[in-house]
Amino acid sequence: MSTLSSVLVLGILGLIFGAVLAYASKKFAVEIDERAEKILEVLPGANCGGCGFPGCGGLASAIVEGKAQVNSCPVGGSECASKIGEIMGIKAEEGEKKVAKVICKGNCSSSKNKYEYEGIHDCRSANTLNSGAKSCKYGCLGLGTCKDYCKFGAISIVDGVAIIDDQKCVMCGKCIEVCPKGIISQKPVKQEVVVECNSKDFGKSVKEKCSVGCIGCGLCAKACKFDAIEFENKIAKINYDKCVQCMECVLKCPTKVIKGNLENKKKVTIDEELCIGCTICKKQCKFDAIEGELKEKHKVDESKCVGCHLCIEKCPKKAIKTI
Amino acid sequence: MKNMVKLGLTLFAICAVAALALSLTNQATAPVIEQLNIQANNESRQIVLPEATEFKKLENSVFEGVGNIDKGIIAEVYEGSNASDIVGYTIKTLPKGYGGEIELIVGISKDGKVTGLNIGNMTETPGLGSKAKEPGFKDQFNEKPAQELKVVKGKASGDDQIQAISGATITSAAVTKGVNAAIEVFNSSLNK
Amino acid sequence: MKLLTFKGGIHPPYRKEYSNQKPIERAENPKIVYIPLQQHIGAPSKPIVEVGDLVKVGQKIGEQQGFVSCNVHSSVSGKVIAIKEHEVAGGTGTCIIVENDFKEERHESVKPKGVLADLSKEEIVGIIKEAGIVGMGGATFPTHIKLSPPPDKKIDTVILNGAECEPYLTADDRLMVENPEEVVFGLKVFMKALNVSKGYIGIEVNKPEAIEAIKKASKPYSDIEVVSLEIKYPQGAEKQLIYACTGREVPSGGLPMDAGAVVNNVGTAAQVSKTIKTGMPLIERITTVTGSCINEPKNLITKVGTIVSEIIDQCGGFKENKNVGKVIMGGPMMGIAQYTIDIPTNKGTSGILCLDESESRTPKPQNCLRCGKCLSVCPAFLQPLYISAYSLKNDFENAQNHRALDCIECGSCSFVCPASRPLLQSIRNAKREIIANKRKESANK
Amino acid sequence: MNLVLLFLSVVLVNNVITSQFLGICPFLGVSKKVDTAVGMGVAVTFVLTLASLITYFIQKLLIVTNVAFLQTIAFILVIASIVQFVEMVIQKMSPSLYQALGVFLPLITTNCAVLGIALVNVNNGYNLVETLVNGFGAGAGFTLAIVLFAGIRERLELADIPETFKGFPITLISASLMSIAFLGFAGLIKL
Amino acid sequence: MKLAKIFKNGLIDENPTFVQIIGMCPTLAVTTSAINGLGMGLSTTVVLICSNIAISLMRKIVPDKIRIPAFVVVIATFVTIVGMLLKAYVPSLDSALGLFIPLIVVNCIILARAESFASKNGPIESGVDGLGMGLGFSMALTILGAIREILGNGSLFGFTLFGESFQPILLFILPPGAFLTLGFLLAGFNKLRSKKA
Amino acid sequence: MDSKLIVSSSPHVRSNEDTSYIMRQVIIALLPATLGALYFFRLSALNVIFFCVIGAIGAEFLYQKIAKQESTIGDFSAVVTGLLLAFNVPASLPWWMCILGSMFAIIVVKMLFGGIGNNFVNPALAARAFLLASFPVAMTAWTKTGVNWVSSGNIDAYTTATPLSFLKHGVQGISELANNGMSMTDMMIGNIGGCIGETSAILILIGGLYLMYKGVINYVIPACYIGTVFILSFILGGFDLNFAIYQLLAGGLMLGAFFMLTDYTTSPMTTKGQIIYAIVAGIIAIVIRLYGGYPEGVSYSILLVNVMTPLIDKYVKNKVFGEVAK
Ligand SMILES: Cc1cc2nc3c(=O)[nH]c(=O)nc-3n(C[C@H](O)[C@H](O)[C@H](O)COP(=O)(O)O)c2cc1C
Ligand SMILES: Cc1cc2nc3c(=O)[nH]c(=O)nc-3n(C[C@H](O)[C@H](O)[C@H](O)COP(=O)(O)O)c2cc1C
Ligand SMILES: Cc1cc2nc3c(=O)[nH]c(=O)nc-3n(C[C@H](O)[C@H](O)[C@H](O)COP(=O)(O)O)c2cc1C
Ligand SMILES: Cc1cc2nc3c(=O)[nH]c(=O)nc-3n(C[C@H](O)[C@H](O)[C@H](O)CO)c2cc1C
Ligand code: SF4
Ligand code: SF4
Ligand code: SF4
Ligand code: SF4
Ligand code: FES
Repeated sequence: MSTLSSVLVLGILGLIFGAVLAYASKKFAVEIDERAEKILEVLPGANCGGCGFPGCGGLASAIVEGKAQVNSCPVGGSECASKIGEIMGIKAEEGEKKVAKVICKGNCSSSKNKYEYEGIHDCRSANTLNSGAKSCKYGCLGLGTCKDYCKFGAISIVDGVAIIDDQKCVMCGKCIEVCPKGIISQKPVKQEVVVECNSKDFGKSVKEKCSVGCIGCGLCAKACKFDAIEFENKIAKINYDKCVQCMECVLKCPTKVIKGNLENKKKVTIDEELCIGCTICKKQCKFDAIEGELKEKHKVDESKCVGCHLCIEKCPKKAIKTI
Repeated sequence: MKNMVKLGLTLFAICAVAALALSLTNQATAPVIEQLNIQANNESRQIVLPEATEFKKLENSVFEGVGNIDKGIIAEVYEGSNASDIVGYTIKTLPKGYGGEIELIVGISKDGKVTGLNIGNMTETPGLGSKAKEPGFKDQFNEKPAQELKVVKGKASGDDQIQAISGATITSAAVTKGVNAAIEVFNSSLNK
Repeated sequence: MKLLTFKGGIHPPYRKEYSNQKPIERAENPKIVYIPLQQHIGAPSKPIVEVGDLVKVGQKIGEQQGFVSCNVHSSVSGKVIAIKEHEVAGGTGTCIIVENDFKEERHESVKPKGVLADLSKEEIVGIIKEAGIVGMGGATFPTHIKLSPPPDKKIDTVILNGAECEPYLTADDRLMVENPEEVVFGLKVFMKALNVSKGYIGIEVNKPEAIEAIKKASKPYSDIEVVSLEIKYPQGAEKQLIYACTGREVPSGGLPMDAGAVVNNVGTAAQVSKTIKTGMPLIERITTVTGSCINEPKNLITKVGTIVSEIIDQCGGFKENKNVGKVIMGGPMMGIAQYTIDIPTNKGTSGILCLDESESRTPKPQNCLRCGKCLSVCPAFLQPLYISAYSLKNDFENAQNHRALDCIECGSCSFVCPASRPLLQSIRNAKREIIANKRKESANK
Repeated sequence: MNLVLLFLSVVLVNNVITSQFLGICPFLGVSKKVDTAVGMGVAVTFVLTLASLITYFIQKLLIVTNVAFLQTIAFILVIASIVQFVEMVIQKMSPSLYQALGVFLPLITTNCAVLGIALVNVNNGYNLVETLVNGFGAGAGFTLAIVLFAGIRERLELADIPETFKGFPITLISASLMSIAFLGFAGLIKL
Repeated sequence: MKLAKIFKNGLIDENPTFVQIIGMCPTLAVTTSAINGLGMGLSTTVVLICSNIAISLMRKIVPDKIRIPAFVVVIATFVTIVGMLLKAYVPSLDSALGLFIPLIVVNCIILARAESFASKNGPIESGVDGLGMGLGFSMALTILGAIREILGNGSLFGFTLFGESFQPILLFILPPGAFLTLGFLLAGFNKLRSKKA
Repeated sequence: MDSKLIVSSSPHVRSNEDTSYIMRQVIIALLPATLGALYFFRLSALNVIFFCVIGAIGAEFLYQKIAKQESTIGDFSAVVTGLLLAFNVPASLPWWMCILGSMFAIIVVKMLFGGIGNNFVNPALAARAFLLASFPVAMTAWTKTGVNWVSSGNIDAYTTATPLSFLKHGVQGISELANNGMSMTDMMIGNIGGCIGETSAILILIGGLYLMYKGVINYVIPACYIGTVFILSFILGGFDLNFAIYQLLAGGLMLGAFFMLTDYTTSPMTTKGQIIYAIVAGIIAIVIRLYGGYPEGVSYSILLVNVMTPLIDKYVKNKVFGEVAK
């Protein structure tokens, strides 16, 4: 008896509510952003509120509206986050990855302070006081406003200058926006050779203020065989599209303001076994360091090779190696 | 429309299966639970009135409107007998303690002595009010004559005194009040 | 008489005794002057002389560009030897550098402008504009703009600000004691220019001589009232002064003219008076040179463009036994600390304050106690601790919600905070960012 | 039983959060901002009252048909459906109300407070009016607790909390201190 | 292999209490002693396993619109069964856990697992997931219960640990103690994880 | 001029009243009551005060050592907390409970939230509530005044009741008070049972007035709190003036009003907010006293309004200068 009535009671309740919900879902259907629905599907649906939003639906629409990160759900974990990321169309970076770069290397020892600053650790604030304590008014103040804004922990302050970790930077651009000195710019990750100075002063006054500043002497531009260096506002500027990172400029710069790891500047040799004498490399080399005629094995003149490695990339047979 | 019926039926089916499963379990467990309850109740009565072997529930009229006790404090009264001899009564009272009602069963023998006290469900503070359940406090009531008892802090000296649990005067007073209510019922309507 | 004042405020140590009994002296005529092209709020002026030109005293050498801007005049006669960047108060800026030939030749434009009664409103404003007069209370806002309110604003009150609530400074005090007639005349000029019938001169009661002198000088005029003010910083802030004198509150985000008032510094008034009477534009001002490091504190008339170190030398230089920690242009509450004394004075240099090292250091900030002292002293009735806390977290939106923009930057909160919180500095940061964001937003629209 | 006392008791003394431990998940989750907390509180109060009302009748039905053991399942089914239904209705009828309240509704289905209070009503044998008062009071108590707590958490935003304690640990410790304060109401009303 | 990972996921990596921080009500309410925590944890585990399997089996049949009510019904069924069994065979635990037995229905963990795992995976995985999560939950509850019992009552699993003179810190078995202990446990967990990272 | 000049944002001068100055004032203000406590409770008071203060300082010191932070014990706020905690416990409290309580106050309530100024409830009171909930027996064993020179193991022999346990019964409690030999003068000067520092209304008042004179606290909070309690107990006590006065003198009301409700960190910022805060606290205090589970409601009333403070601060703001009334 009780079995029957229990089946009946609960069954009828189920029937009623099933029907009512079906009816309601039609009658009261509301358009929502398709992506929100999709995200909602991916979310665990526990409606636990752990994310701080009112339920999974709340989080889904917050993500669509850009008010929440894709990884906001503590329950779903990283898997869930990556799926949401897909829905939101945060695709893998297109083209070459770029990162932010601080173009100043005037640290505590190379660029002295003109006064002793007392106050809050905020470059923007310090900048309003006679453009900050650093004697060069174009240089990094090193109080780390950029660091405070970087959500990815990519920035650290070393010896009074901000340094950005290429690996961690996702090029969100926040630091560029907040630096009062405007000395953070973009560069391709692979680009190692960078002029690390922002001073628009004349060479003489740069020299007075900083031992590692760009004094506008032009030696680098002369050294560059690829026309990649131009002068703008009295500082050397490398055109990253043209630069092949041969680091000739790095060698020439009298104040060593151009960054580049000279250890990578290794000369090359050609593996005779592999060389087919196609002359491609010879045509590439701007320094006349490769000798040889068509169909003959080519040779590198070590004294002329500067280690730009342009030929390595171009050789169809991969016959060129660094020493 | 079709959708509605379909959804309704699906939910119906699920519910039906669920209900079936439940009622089956219920049929299996209900008697056990019932048995357990009866046994537990009987046992607790037995504890407070050890001489009795059988218990009979008395009408509510035996305690309703009796003496000057708070309304609702008495829950039920059983008469305990040993082979047709009435040996005493167990009275369930619900005084209000620190955290809410305290369930008490008081046994009083025919000759007007408290024979035992059993404390059932209560929500007194663990480690404090809950010490009422411990023999140190509870057993003070045994063998007390059926007359109004008083709670005192520090050593109990008189026959009608109960020593409070230190730090839980409210609980102690509540329990004593429950016992007093039972005594009142006993004196004014049972012991005639 | 009950002293008028505002609500809130602080009592910093005044230290006026260093210089308030020192009569005004004229500083030595400088050999070279560095005249900055920007000595005012607004756009810098444009040089209208060239290197090698000979200029005379009072000759216009920089012309105003844009609406909020101001003319600049030479303070000496001599040759322009360079026009280039030089350190100035607050950074670097273009200066016209003139070598003094000590001939003191006056430029032909410098001549009396006539009798006040004959001058029309427009003429007065024109004269002031031509003479490059800016507010000499410190903010250096071009005075002619203040005197030309838009027609829909009814101005009925002019207030002269003789509060000089900044500690140390005594320039206005001395001016009022020694030249009260000029001040009162200047007020009459303002009243005429704005066509108002009520003028106040507000003076803190720690300057009894000044009150006495001004009262005497203004006796003939029934439409001028001398108001004795309680000694409290920032009594001289214009919104607070207007409240003290008239009981009106300048609406939040509004200007004094929204309360029907215009406030000018007494120094500005004296300068206007001098310009009308002699035609001399603003080329010199009274500067208080003071502080624990100065051998002989003085009130000096300094020519615009004089190098600060020379002025300090004329005051006996720094005391030998003191280690100079800070050199401040202005007073200790609002003034701006400089990193060098190789900078020229300008139209707003009301004081040069030299503090020794121990006075210069501010204690290390500790946690805010939430003691509420900053709230109770804030003359704008803000909650500085919250604005500052949000600002330090770079949450400028919340800083704005706590009405950062209503801060008048008086620094009372920072002064009083027992935990030495960097309140004002962070609030300034918030204000700047909020305004920048607003600009960005309106640009995007 | 005095209804006012019942109400005060469930709001202050036996507060769902600080003493009964019902509805802790949303209490911890949705208390970052006062505004959201208020929304959540009002929504919970609404659902609690509604659910108390409906489950009262469901319970009667179960008793009549002699299937009291279906209590839990019937209650939760009804609550889940009703909440979902109300949500849909609000979303359609009043988008602004939905923004303010409706978005919280799905969260409430799986909130212990609703089922818990419905069960408490039945266990304590409350009559219809008492059921309503208890349901509404529990909601009010929830609102009180979550709003106060949100205020505290907003304040914590400005505090520099040690790294290890940031997030949930300090939230829980704050909740602990708050419930220590609520101990003050203990024993205030004895029902 | 995969099953082991699912299991470990529930037990440690995404431990419902320490990482996901859900199912807080029973976590805080019943952990006044280790045995209560363990009992609650195991009851929940049973329900979790059963409902995960059941839901996984019917995941293809149930239409979306009534998914939640349907899941809830399934869960409630198992909860009620567990409740009845406890009442019949372990009455002492039943009275200690009280109201919180039926409340397993609304324990967020169960619905969360139903929605995010069982409704997308096969019955075996779902069962293992239920087991992992359930044991993770039980572990957390037992630890919490043990700490509170030791500090607040001077005992563990009912055995008195210290001598007569020990004064337990009662607060730990009161509501504030629940929050406090969990707060410190989570902080400890944070510390461990940050050390590992 | 060889060294570099200092540049900072204005203002360039600071008042010399720093945190430690303020805390020292509070300690000075607590001195009369401390001496009173030593007189009334002799060595046991010394014992408790010593361990609470040492416990508080030590906890702060150790925490900061472990967390590798700069030490802030120089600001004396830990001393204030320790002293106030000592004032809030019975003289017979064992030493280790004193230490445990002050550790709870400093570490859990204060340091975990970021140290001074960041806690949202009063550390000393939270610790008292913690102790009361944890060790209710020890925390409600009131020693008679002036009897035991040495803290004795047998507490029972010396325990007494506090005036509040009589006043709990309403107006008729007054006669019971008299029967137990507690006159109004006794209560005024502190010759009664109770927590160490709360017994003497007069000595607390002296300290409170000193703080007001020094500008450390202002009158708003104490006046509203005491006023509310007075008026409510007058009304609820059936318009009995004596009863209302007893309520003011009894328990920790004065201590709470002047020293604990006024704690900067946990009270609202604006005057309007402070008025609301103090009145609500007064209501809660008297409700707990007359109807609650405890004889004393002051500490919980303060804790409860502490919890409300963030909301008060959020919604009760000053009208900004020049703001147009809406
Ligand atoms: C957290 C807490 C729980 C308490 N629990 C109880 C309790 O369960 N029973 C009780 O009688 N007193 C309890 N008390 C203590 C009472 O509030 C009261 O202080 C005690 O009954 C002593 O009263 P007395 O001063 O008249 O001796 C508790 C106190 C606290 C702080
Ligand atoms: C905090 C503060 C304090 C001020 N103190 C004075 C003062 O003491 N004397 C003064 O003339 N101006 C003072 N000012 C400037 C006045 O607000 C106002 O700008 C000036 O009186 C306008 O006159 P002016 O344009 O002629 O300088 C102060 C401003 C602020 C913000
Ligand atoms: C953009 C701008 C416009 C102003 N316009 C007027 C004006 O029309 N009338 C006026 O009396 N003051 C005007 N002022 C001046 C201010 O009211 C104030 O006197 C000046 O900023 C200096 O104030 P302070 O010395 O108190 O800082 C203006 C200021 C600014 C920045
Ligand atoms: C007027 C005043 C009252 C204080 N009251 C207390 C108090 O009641 N309890 C406490 O722990 N600290 C008190 N302190 C000390 C200090 O403010 C307290 O430790 C902070 O709450 C720590 O953040 C007080 C300080 C002042 C200035
Ligand atoms: S890069 Fe810019 S923001 Fe970063 S530290 Fe340097 S000056 Fe500051
Ligand atoms: S703020 Fe953004 S762009 Fe700048 S370093 Fe960090 S990640 Fe890169
Ligand atoms: S004065 Fe300083 S310590 Fe006091 S509230 Fe303001 S910021 Fe905080
Ligand atoms: S907030 Fe601004 S206006 Fe208020 S006291 Fe501070 S500096 Fe002055
Ligand atoms: S378990 Fe999540 S709300 Fe109760």
